[in-house]
Amino acid sequence: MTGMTRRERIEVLVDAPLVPKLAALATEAGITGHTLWRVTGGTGSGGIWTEDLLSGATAKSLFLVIASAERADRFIAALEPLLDSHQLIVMRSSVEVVRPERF
Amino acid sequence: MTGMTRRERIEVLVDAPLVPKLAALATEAGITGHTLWRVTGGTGSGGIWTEDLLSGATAKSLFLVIASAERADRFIAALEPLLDSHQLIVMRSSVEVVRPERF
Amino acid sequence: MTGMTRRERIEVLVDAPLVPKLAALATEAGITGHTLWRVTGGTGSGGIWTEDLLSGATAKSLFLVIASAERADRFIAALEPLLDSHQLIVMRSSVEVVRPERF
Amino acid sequence: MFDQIAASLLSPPILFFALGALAALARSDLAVPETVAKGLSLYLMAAIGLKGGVEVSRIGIGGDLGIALLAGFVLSCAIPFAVAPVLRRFGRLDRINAGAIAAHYGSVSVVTFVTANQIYAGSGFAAAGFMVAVLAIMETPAILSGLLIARRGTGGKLFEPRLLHEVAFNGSVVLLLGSFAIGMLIGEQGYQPISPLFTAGFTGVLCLFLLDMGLIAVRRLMQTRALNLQLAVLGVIFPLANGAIGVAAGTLIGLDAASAAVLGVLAGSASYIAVPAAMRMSLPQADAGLYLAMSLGVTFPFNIIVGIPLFRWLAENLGGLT
Amino acid sequence: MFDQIAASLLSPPILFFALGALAALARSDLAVPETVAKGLSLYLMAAIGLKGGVEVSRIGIGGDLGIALLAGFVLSCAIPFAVAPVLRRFGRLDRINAGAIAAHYGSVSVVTFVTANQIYAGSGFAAAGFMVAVLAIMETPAILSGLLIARRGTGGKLFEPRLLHEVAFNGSVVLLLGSFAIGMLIGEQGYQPISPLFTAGFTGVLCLFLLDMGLIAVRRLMQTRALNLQLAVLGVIFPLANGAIGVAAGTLIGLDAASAAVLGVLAGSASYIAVPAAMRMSLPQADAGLYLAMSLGVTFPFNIIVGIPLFRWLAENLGGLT
Amino acid sequence: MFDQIAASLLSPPILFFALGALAALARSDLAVPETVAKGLSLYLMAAIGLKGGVEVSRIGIGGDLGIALLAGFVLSCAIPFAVAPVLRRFGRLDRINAGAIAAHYGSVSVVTFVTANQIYAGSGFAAAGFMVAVLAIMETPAILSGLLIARRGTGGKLFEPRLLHEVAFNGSVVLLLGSFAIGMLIGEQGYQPISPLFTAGFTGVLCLFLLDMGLIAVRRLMQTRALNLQLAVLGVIFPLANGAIGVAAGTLIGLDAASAAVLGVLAGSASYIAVPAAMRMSLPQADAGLYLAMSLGVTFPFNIIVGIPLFRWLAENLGGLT
Ligand SMILES: Nc1ncnc2c1ncn2[C@@H]1O[C@H](COP(=O)(O)O)[C@@H](O)[C@H]1O
Ligand SMILES: Nc1ncnc2c1ncn2[C@@H]1O[C@H](COP(=O)(O)O)[C@@H](O)[C@H]1O
Ligand SMILES: Nc1ncnc2c1ncn2[C@@H]1O[C@H](COP(=O)(O)O)[C@@H](O)[C@H]1O
Ligand code: NA
Ligand code: NA
Ligand code: NA
Repeated sequence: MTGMTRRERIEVLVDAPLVPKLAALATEAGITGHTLWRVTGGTGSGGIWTEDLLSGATAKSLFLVIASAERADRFIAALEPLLDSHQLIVMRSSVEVVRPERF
Repeated sequence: MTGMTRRERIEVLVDAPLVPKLAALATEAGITGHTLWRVTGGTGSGGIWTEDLLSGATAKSLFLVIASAERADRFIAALEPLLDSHQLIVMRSSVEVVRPERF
Repeated sequence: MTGMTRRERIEVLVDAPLVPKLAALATEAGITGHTLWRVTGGTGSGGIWTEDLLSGATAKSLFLVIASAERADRFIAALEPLLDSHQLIVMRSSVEVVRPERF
Repeated sequence: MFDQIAASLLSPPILFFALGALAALARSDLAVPETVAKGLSLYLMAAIGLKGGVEVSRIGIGGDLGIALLAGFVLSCAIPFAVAPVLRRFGRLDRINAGAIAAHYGSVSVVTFVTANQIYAGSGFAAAGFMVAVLAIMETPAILSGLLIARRGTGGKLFEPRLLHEVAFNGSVVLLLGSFAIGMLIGEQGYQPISPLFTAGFTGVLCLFLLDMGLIAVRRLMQTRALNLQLAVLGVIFPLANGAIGVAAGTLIGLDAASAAVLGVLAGSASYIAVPAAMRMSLPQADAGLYLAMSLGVTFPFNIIVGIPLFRWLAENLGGLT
Repeated sequence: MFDQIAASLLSPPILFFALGALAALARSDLAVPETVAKGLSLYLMAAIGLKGGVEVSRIGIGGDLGIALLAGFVLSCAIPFAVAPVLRRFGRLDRINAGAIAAHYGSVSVVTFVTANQIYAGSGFAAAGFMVAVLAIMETPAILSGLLIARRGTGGKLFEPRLLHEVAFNGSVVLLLGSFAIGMLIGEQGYQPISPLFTAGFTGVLCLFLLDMGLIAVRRLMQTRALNLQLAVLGVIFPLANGAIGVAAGTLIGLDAASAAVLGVLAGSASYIAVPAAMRMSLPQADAGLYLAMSLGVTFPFNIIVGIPLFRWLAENLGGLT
Repeated sequence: MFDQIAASLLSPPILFFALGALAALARSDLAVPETVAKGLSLYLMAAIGLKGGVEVSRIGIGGDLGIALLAGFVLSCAIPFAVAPVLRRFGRLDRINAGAIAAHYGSVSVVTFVTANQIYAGSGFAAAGFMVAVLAIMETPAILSGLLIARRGTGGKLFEPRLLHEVAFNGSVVLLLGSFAIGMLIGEQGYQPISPLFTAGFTGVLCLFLLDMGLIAVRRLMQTRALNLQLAVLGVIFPLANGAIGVAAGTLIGLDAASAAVLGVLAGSASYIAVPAAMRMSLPQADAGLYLAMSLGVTFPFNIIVGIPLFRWLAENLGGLT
C-alpha cells in the first residue's frame, strides 16, 4: 500500500439531538474532526423506527471518527457511561489512511 | 481497547423494495436488529443510476447488520441464492463493539 | 465463511462537484463500479460544515469502491496528487465479498 | 387531429415537459429534488381525486360509474395477457420480463391521466368526474395478471399475502380514492376554502411536475442499456393499440366522448409509480432498467405528445358513428 | 356540541386527517416525504404568525394581550407540575419519564392550534389575532418545568446553558413570533401581495399536512411497545382536564369566548415538535417512544376530533355564565 | 434614496430576510430543509422566466434586447478582470483564489434580481421583461474569465470540454431561458391558467426563500474562518462599483431607468448558485469557504438591503442627466 498508515475508525449510531454532545466528547478526547450522515430506519430491541424530521427527536445519524488508537481509546472510554442512557451503538475497526498526521 | 468484543459487520447494497425481505432473512438468522441508509447513486455493470423516489423501484439502500460470526454465517448463507436475482452486493468485515450481548 | 473472498474497500469523502473526476480515476484504475451516499455534516480543520444543496459547492459525498488489492493500489496512487488540493479523506480496509469476480 | 396536436403541444404543461426533455438531451444538470417531485405528485393525486369527487357530488353518480369501473377493471386485468405474448415473440423476452412489462401496460399512468384531463377540459371537452375512480381501480389489478404470466408453470405460490395487500392499499390508490371520497362528502361548498390550492394552483404545479418528468424520461432513456429497437417500437404500438381498445370500450358502454377518450388514455398509458416497485419486490429477477425505459422513456412521452390528442380525435369520431 | 363535532368532522382538514389515519391503519405505504412535511409546517407557522400580526395591526393590541400572555406562560409552567404526579402514581412511571411527558403537556401543539383556528373562524367564531403570540409563549417554558421535575433531588445542575438558549430561540418560537412581528409591521396593506400564498392557500396546505399527521400519529401508535392502557387513558384525560382549565382561565381573565376556547386548545394540546427534541437532548434516559406515542398518537387525534369542538362548547357556555 | 431604503426595508420579502438573519445570529435552530429550498429556487426561476417571456410577447422585443444582451455578456466577461487585481493586491490573495472569487462577481445572483424586480415593480418602477434573458446570459461567461485569470501562465489547458458544456447548459441558465421562451410562446392568454401559481403565489414564496437566505448568509458568515477585514470590505466595494458601472452602461445604451437599475443590480450582484459548483469542480484548490462567505455572506445581504434602492436612485438620477 502506497504510504498508508493505520488509524482507528469509530462509528456511533446516535439520535440526532445528541450529536453535539458526541462531538464535544470527541473534541475532549483530542479528535479534530468527524463526519455525519443520516440513517433512514432500522430495527432493534425498541422496535422498528423510520426517519423523523418533524420532531427530530428520534432521527438517527451515523457519526464517523478517524483517530489514533490512543485517542480512540479515550473517546470510547468517554462514551461508556452514555451507552445505555443514550442508546448508542458503537463500532470500532482499523483503516489505513493517507496523511495520517491529520487524525 | 476498553472491553470491546469482536463481532461481524455485514453490509448489503439492496434495492429499496427488497429491504423487507432482507430484514426477514436477518431475523430468521437470529439477528435482532439492522440499520438502513439511503445511497444516492452509483455505477456498475448495469450502468449509472441515481436516486429514484418517484417509482421507488430502483432506489437503493445500505443495509447494515452487526452480528456474531455464527449468525453472520447463517445470514450470508441465506443470501446466497438471492445474490444474482436480487443484484445484491454483500460485504463482511470485523468490528469491535461494546455491549456485545446485544448482537 | 461460506465462500467469501478478500477485497479492498476504499472510502473517499469528497465534495459533490468532484465526484465525476473521482469516478473517472476509478475507471482508469480498472474499477468497474462505485456507490455514493450523501453525508450531511461534519467538522474538520476547515471548521463546521453542513449540507449545502443550494450552491452544491460544498455538499460532500462518501464514495465507496470495492476492488482487488492491485486495483485499489492503483486508484489510491492516482488520488495522491489530489489529496490536498481536493481536500479528500481516504480510508482503506479489507472486506470479504461474495461473487469476487465482480470487483 | 393535427390541429389538436398543435394546440396541445402549445399548452404550458407540454411545453415544460419538452423543456425538461431538451435539458436532459443537452445533458444539462437541471434537476428537481426527488422529495419535491414526490411531494408534487401527492398534491396532484389529492387534487384530481378531490375534483372528481366534488363533480360527482354535483352531478350525481349516474348509472355510468358502475359500468365504467367494471370496464376499467377488466382492461387492467386483461391487457397484460394481450401484451405479454407480443413481448415474448416480437420482443424476444423471457417469461419473467414479459410478465413484468405487461403489468406496467395493464396499469395506468396518473400523470398522463392528469395531463389529458387538463388539456381536454381546457378546450371544453371535460370527462366525467368519476373517471378518477376508474383511474384508481385500474392501477393495481394488472400487477396480479403480470405475476400470473411470469409465474405460471413454475409451481411456486403465485402471490405472497404481502403483495395482495400492496395491490389493495397501494399509496396512490388510497390517496386517489380517499380524496375522491372526501370530495363527494364535502361537495362544492366544502370545497370552496381549499379550491385556491387545489384548483387555481393545479396547472402551474402540473407544469413543474412535467418539467421533472421530461428530465426523468429522457435520462432514463439515455441511461438504459437493455432497450433495443423492437422493444422501443412496442413502446409505441402498445399505447396505440390499448388506447384504441379503451376508446372503443368506452364508446360501446355508452360513455360520453370525453370520458371514452380518457378511458383510452388510461388503457394506453403505462404505470411508473405503483407497478415498478411492486415488480421489483415480487419479480426481482426482471430487469428494472427495461420496464422503466419502456414505460417512462418511450410510452409516457408518446402519450403526452401524440396519444392525448389522438384518443380525443378517435373518441369524437367513434362517438359520431354510434 | 354534537352538531359542532359533526360539522368539524366534515371539514376538509379533518377528513384528510382521517384519511391518513385510515391509510396507516390499513398499513398502506402512503407517505409524505419528511422534508416536504417539514416545509409545510414552516409554511403553516409563518402563515399563522403573519395573520395574527396583521389582525393585531388592524384592531390594536388591546389590554387583553398582556394578561393572555401571562396566563399562557403560567399554564405552560404549571401544567407539568399538575400532570407529573398523576403520571407517577396512576401511570406508574419513574421520575424521569414523568418529567419528560409532563413537559409535552405543558407545551402546545402548533397544528392543533392552527386546525382549531381554521375550524372556529370558518364558522364565525374567530379568536383574537394575538393568540398566536400566546401560542409562541407557551411552547418552551414547560421544558424547564419538566426538567425540574425529572432532576429535582438528583443534585446535578438543573439546566445546561445550551438548553436555556434552545428554550428561548427554538425554531418554531422564532418563526411564530417573527412572522407575528412582520405581520404587525406590514399591516393589511403590506400583506396584500403575499396573501394569495399565505391566506388563500392555507386551508389546502393544512389538508395535506393533516394527511401526513394522520399517517404519523397512527403509525406511531402501532409501532410503540411502551404504551399501556393506563397511559393511553391519561392521554385522553390530560387534554380534557388541561383544556377545561385553559377555557376557564381564558374566561376568567375576560377573553372573548373564541379566544378562551383557543386558550383551552393550547392548554389541552401536547407538543410534538419543540419538546421531544429538547427532551431527547436533555433527558436521553427518558423513553422517546413513550412521550411521542402519548402526545402524537393519543392526545393529538383526540384534540383534533373531540377537543376542538368540545372546548368551543365549553367556552360558549362558560361565557354565558359570567 | 433613504425613503426608498426605508420603504424597501419594510417590504415583506426583506423583513423575512431580516428574520432569517436575526434567527441565525441568535443561533436559533430554525432551518428550511435543503431540498425544499432547492424546490423554491426552481419555482422562482421558472416564474421569473415565464413572466419575462409573457411580457415580451405582449410588448414585442424591441431593439433594446440585442444591445442589452450584449452589454450583459460583456459585463459578465469583463468584471472578473477588473476585480481580480484588486483581490490580489488589496485582498492579498493568490491567483487561484482571486480568479475564483472574480468569477462570482462577474456572474449574477438570481435571487437578488428577483427581489429587485419585485420591489421595483411593487412601486411602479418595472423593468423590461427581457431583462430575464440578460440575467441568464450573464450567469456563466464569468466562469471562463475566472478560469483564465487563475490559470494564465500555468501552461495547462484552460478549459475542460465538460466545463464549457456546464457553462452553456447550466441548470439555471436552461430553466431561465427555457421558461422565458415558453412565456413568449404562450403569451398572456396561455399564461392565464398558470398565473395563480406563478404570479399570485410569487411574493409569498419569495418571502419563504429569503427567510432561508437570511439563515444561510449569516451562518455562512459565522462559520467562515478565512474571511478577513480586507475581503469583507471588498465584498461591499465590488457591488457598489460594479453596480454603478452597470447602471451607467444601461443608461448609456438607452435602457429605461428601471431596466438600467436592474442591469446595475445584475452587475453588482455575485453568484452563489451557478459559479460555486463550477469553481469547486474546476479550481478545487480555491477556498470554497472564502468565495461563499464573500458572495453569500457579505455581498448578497448588502445588495438586498442597500444595493437595490441605491441602484434605483442612481438610475433615476443618471437618467435625468441624459
Ligand atoms: N444488530 C444490529 N445491527 C445493526 N444495527 C442495529 C442492530 N441492533 C440495533 N441496531 C440499530 O440500533 C437501533 C437501536 O437499537 P435498540 O436500542 O436495540 O432498539 C436500531 O433501531 C437499529 O437501527
Ligand atoms: N466495485 C464496486 N464498488 C462499489 N459499489 C459497486 C461496485 N460495483 C457495483 N457497485 C454498486 O452496485 C450497483 C449494482 O451493480 P451492478 O449490478 O454491477 O450494476 C452499482 O450501481 C453500484 O452502486
Ligand atoms: N478525524 C476525522 N474523522 C472523520 N471525519 C473527518 C475527520 N477529520 C475531518 N473529517 C471530515 O473531513 C472534512 C474536511 O476536513 P478538513 O479538511 O480537516 O476541514 C470535515 O468537514 C469532516 O467531515
Ligand atoms: Na394501461
Ligand atoms: Na398544553
Ligand atoms: Na455581477
